Amino acid sequence: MFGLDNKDTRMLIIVAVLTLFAPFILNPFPTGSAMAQFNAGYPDLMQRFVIFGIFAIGFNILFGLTGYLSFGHAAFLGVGSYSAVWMFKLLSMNVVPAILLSVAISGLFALLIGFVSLRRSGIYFSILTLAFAQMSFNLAYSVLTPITNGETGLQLTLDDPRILGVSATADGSIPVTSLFGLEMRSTFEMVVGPWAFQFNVGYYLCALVLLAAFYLSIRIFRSPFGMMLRAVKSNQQRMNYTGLNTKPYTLAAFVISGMYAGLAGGLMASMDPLAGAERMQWTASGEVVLMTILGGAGTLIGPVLGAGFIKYFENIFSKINDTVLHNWFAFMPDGLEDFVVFIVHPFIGKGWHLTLGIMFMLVVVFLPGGLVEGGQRIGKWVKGRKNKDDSTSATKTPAE
Amino acid sequence: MSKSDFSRRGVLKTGALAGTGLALPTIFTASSAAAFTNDPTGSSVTLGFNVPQTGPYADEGADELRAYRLAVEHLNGGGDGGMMNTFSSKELQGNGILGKEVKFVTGDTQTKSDAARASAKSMIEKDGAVMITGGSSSGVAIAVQGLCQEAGVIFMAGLTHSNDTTGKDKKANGFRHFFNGYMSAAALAPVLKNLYGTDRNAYHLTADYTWGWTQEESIAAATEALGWNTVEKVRTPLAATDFSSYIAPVLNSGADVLVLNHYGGNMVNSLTNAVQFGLREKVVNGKNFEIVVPLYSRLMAKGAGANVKGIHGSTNWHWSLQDEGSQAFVRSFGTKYGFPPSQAAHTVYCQTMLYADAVSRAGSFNPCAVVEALEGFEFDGLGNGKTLYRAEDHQCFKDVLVVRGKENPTSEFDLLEVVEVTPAAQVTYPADHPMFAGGALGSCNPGA
Amino acid sequence: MDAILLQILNGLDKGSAYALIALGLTLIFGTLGVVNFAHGALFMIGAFCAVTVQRLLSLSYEMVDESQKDFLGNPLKVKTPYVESWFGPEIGGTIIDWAVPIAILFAIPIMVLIGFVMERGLIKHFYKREHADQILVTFGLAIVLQEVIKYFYGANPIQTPSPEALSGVANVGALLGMDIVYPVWRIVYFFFSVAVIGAIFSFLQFTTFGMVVRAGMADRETVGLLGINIDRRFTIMFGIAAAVAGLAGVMYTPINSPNYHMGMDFLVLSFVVVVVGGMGSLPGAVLAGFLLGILESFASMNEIKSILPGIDQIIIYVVAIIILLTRPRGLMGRKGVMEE
Amino acid sequence: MGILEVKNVGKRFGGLQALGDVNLSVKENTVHAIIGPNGAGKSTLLNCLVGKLIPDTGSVMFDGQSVLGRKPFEINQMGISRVFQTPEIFGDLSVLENMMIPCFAKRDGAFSLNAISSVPAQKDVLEKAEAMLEEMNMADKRHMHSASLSRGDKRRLEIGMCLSQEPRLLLLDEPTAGMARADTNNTIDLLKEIKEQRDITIAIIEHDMHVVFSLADRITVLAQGTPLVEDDPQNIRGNPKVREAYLGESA
Repeated sequence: MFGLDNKDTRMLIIVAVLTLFAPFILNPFPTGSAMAQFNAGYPDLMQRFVIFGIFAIGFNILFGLTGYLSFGHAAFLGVGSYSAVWMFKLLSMNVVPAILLSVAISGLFALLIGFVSLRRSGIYFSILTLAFAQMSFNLAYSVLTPITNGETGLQLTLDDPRILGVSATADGSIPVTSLFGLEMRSTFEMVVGPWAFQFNVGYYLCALVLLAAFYLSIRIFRSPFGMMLRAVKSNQQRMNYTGLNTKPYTLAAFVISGMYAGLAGGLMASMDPLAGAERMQWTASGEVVLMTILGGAGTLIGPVLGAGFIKYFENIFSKINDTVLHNWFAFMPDGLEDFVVFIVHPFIGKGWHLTLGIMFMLVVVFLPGGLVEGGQRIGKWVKGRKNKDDSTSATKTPAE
Repeated sequence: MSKSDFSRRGVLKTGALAGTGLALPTIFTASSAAAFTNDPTGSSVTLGFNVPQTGPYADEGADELRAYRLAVEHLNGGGDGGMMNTFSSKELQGNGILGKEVKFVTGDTQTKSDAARASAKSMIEKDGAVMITGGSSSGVAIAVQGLCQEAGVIFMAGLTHSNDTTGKDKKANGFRHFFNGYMSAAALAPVLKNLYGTDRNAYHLTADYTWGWTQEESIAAATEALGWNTVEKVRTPLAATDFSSYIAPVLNSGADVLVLNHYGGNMVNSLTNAVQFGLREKVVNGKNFEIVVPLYSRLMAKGAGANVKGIHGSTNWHWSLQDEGSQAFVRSFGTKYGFPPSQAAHTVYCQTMLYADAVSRAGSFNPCAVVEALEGFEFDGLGNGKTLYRAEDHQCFKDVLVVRGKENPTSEFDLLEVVEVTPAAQVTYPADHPMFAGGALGSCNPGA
Repeated sequence: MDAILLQILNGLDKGSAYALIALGLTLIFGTLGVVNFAHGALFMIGAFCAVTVQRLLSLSYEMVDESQKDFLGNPLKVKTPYVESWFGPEIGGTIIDWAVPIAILFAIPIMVLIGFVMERGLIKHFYKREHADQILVTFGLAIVLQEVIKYFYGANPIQTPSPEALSGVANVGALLGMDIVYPVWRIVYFFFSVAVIGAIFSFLQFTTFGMVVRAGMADRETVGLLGINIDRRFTIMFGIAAAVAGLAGVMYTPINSPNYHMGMDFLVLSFVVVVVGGMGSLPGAVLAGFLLGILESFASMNEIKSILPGIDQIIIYVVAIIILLTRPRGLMGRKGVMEE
Repeated sequence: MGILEVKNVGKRFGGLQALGDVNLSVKENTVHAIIGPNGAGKSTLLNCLVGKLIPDTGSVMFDGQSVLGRKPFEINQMGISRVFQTPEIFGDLSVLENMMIPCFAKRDGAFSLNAISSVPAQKDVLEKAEAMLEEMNMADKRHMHSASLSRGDKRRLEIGMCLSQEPRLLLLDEPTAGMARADTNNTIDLLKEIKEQRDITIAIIEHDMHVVFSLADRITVLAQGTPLVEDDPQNIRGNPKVREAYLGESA
């Protein structure tokens, strides 16, 4: 289907089902129950899941296929966001031109930086991209404030021109982002018993874009171009002596992944029209590296998983405070309760960085293939057991 | 097709009506149930405390959280009531807000505008918070204030000192209790004049981002009005850790006053470096060289240790104040946590009380009603003397403290001493002052 | 003229910190071939060794003094450090005052131990893995280390002053008949760095151990074939590199109050220094450290900033980009190191 | 006029004259071996032919066109394929994929942004690659990870990859270095087969005299950066100068 083989089609369908039913899947616990803390099915976080998924998918096209480790990809996301917000400020609140512009501008920016950085490889390439991104961040935070609004981040105001729209709505507010009138923030609520599920227009736009981006990345992975990129990673010398020019291949991969980052940035600004300079900081670039590796670099679905994982941590784990902990463990005797809270305390709430760092090290050390490898190992283990019990069990290919 | 932008609490009620079991999908209309975002319909109301828990301001964030917990305890009738007893408005009864128990959720801003907005959004969308408060930097405060305006909830700013928060970036749904760069300058100028005279040459080192610029502008304007000459204004990168290369040129610049428009880690390092270079012992033009840190923070001063001795600056509040409100607050905070509160803790405690009081007076959680109740509200007993929440820009006008690093501290908390309490009248500026020009409050947004 | 000399001096002073950190990083890269993103964290831990020593020395017992009141109006608990009660206030006070230099003695074994544990426990499993994996795992380690420090010491900077005798300023221009004052401790730091760098170089140059390590840096396999256990020596080198980073951190504390993220602040910068100097070149790292220190100092002069706004924000990166594009092996790197 | 004409090529590295004044003419459809002791400049010469090095003096013409100043991939696209001393293949890719890449390079040129169509849809390339694997007797290994092949198989694969580009000149850099005798003989047989069945010119740098004399139509002996002598194999065998300079020490 869609020009994909069966395995890829199955994966695309799985991703489609997961994203389209995310409001259900991410809200497994009834509202108001103690476990509701772990629900992630609210619009902002769901949007972040898919937006960072797109970012990581794009990053993976560069890193996973060619092996070039860019430490400056956040710069493209930032540039995309700034472009989109400027579009909202100057043209209209429609997200389509904003997203198109952000993809185009970050593509150009990536072309420029990639052209220079790709003259080197290995760690030199990493340092070059890092240097460019840090320059962008430092300048955006300070001297470029007229364009970026520096520390605060670029945001909409009541006196923006918006030539195809209105500067302010009738009741004196800043208009909201929309897709031809369909407001991004509109949320449809569905209440089933004690559960409440939220269906947000913005989320579904992001989800559809994610599916398109994911589909495109499958096509790229399975195309001759994708094969060439893997060949670049494998042996550049052989590439050169096989009559293939590696430069345009790596540059094309760099620009494509830069455009993915710009797309993510544009979507982010469309969901929440503010572009902060921190989006471009090297630690933000590091974050997408972490996502990709955590999920499994070079695999199709890994980066999406990694992105979801890290964003879940950032948004859910960081909100668990001691009060919440005490509530959870209230059933225990007092002394034990305090002890358990004391033990768990450093790892949750403000300690979420620590937990993330530990998990990350564990993954790099024990699961170089990331969560996908973990899944495959479990799959194999289960299969092995099954085969023991029942030799006729159907073989299931683990999701790549 | 109907929509509701940020309403969850309202939904719950409908959900309950629909009953358990397999209910029909309830598509919800804004007009029928909720008049505003996150209308608390149950027996409790949720507030969102959004403070930096990771990153360089994590300690200030932690102190803010302590104050928030204390405020919630007091609002719900626990503890000794703290400043609720000294507050001039007597609406709060210790039975929650409007009889609803106060609950709270916390989040991590990471001192990044993006992360702060994400955190605030989750509080609004997921936890049903009806008010967001907190923050320890202006960039974050402005970003979250913008978000709250769009979402239709009230934002009670925490520690934010930039003129822009209630200047060009002011919002109808946002309120600031903390003072700002202009007020620092207005409070400091007369003191500086008394101490150092009118014939001075000032050298500014300024953190190169919006807050630094507005403060530099304010201080330069105020000191130039005294007759001081501004020798040089040098911008320093936010990421700088060693300021020696910026301090070194001061030595031979002919300046006799160094103004450090830095905050947080920048302030600690630039001050430490300045003292290292012997600036405090230096004599220029026959006058003792002086250093001024316009925005002081005790938590940060601790990092600079003995280097703060004798150096002047301004602060929003200090625990050594002897008025009834301050004493009550220090007592309940100190008893609970074992050390005195910081100015960040104080301002967020006040903000929580002010919000709760405004809701009680308005009789509604509706943001527009709260805005109306807060606008032009005059109060006393919260540690800063008589205070006005000005309607035009949602800025509090109150006394500003000029403080000095103490020469002989008696304890690790006793780092600053209050030199002067500059009365509110002296730091008040017209709402259309050029330094605050360029934005509009807009109208209050109840969301939904 | 004075201003320029002062900036050169300042550049050397800044550069000495960069050189020390980059030296350790290069030792690790050159010997083990490992790109260590946790090196900044080692620097930070060194700084917190000083904080810990200061705290240990100031451990106090409390006595209630009825005549004074604390902030709640209760009788003040006066703290007296044990060392003061043991050695008398004068000697005790001096011991506390000299906490940072004393911390050097404390930091060396601690840092070497941390280095050993890190190398044996983690890094050694990554010799054969890709550089990307090394970067990632050490980056994860750096996050963990700084979060642990934050958990125990908080996020705010902690002041650790230099001894009274070594604070203040000295007029270094007096010899030249000029008036150039400079903080004493920074001069101490500079000479300390030079001494450490000198010690490392002579160690590598004049001892058998050093010769083997240098040979190993040049050609690990051959040395291994000679039947020399190079791995054990490399472990020791890792310990030494950690100690160098730690010492740089200890001595840095009076210059800037240490905080938990100071390592990350230096991380990117130290990599730029190493790359500019040439991956794997020790003299290159030192040279580049001083060079970048001086360039940074000049870039922060207002005269230069008025021509190129914001240059001080990006100077380090601009230099890195120019060097990498025109001379990828760095100032003094051997050709071919990591060029493919 | 040979297909490859090297005229007066010199190359200096610092104080070392690696190549003095090399003249070489490789005739079309012959196997031309370049031999010489270590340090004679064989590899330098080869690198000058494929664009890795640019000689200081002289000219290198391939089929009437200069190759100097061109990048390796451009020279390859002109019709020169190179086999390395240690097999250079795409270790992370399967054997079939390895074989497809040169076919794509032949069909689409040095760069093609063929990012949407899928690999299996490229029927022509697939067929060609399969056929070449068949020819190399490697069809049964087509789905193997190429890094796990034996050294001999890697060599076969690399040669197959070069052949699938239908080059006019095949350069072999000590193709049997480090190989066991059996693998060496297999490689010799393979090269003989290639020579007989294809319109191809082969230039081979080799240490192993057994290989050289089994294959070469013409031999150039290089010593200290200059050609000592160029002649037919039987004459080389008997040439005392060559014996002295080269064979003597290896015998």
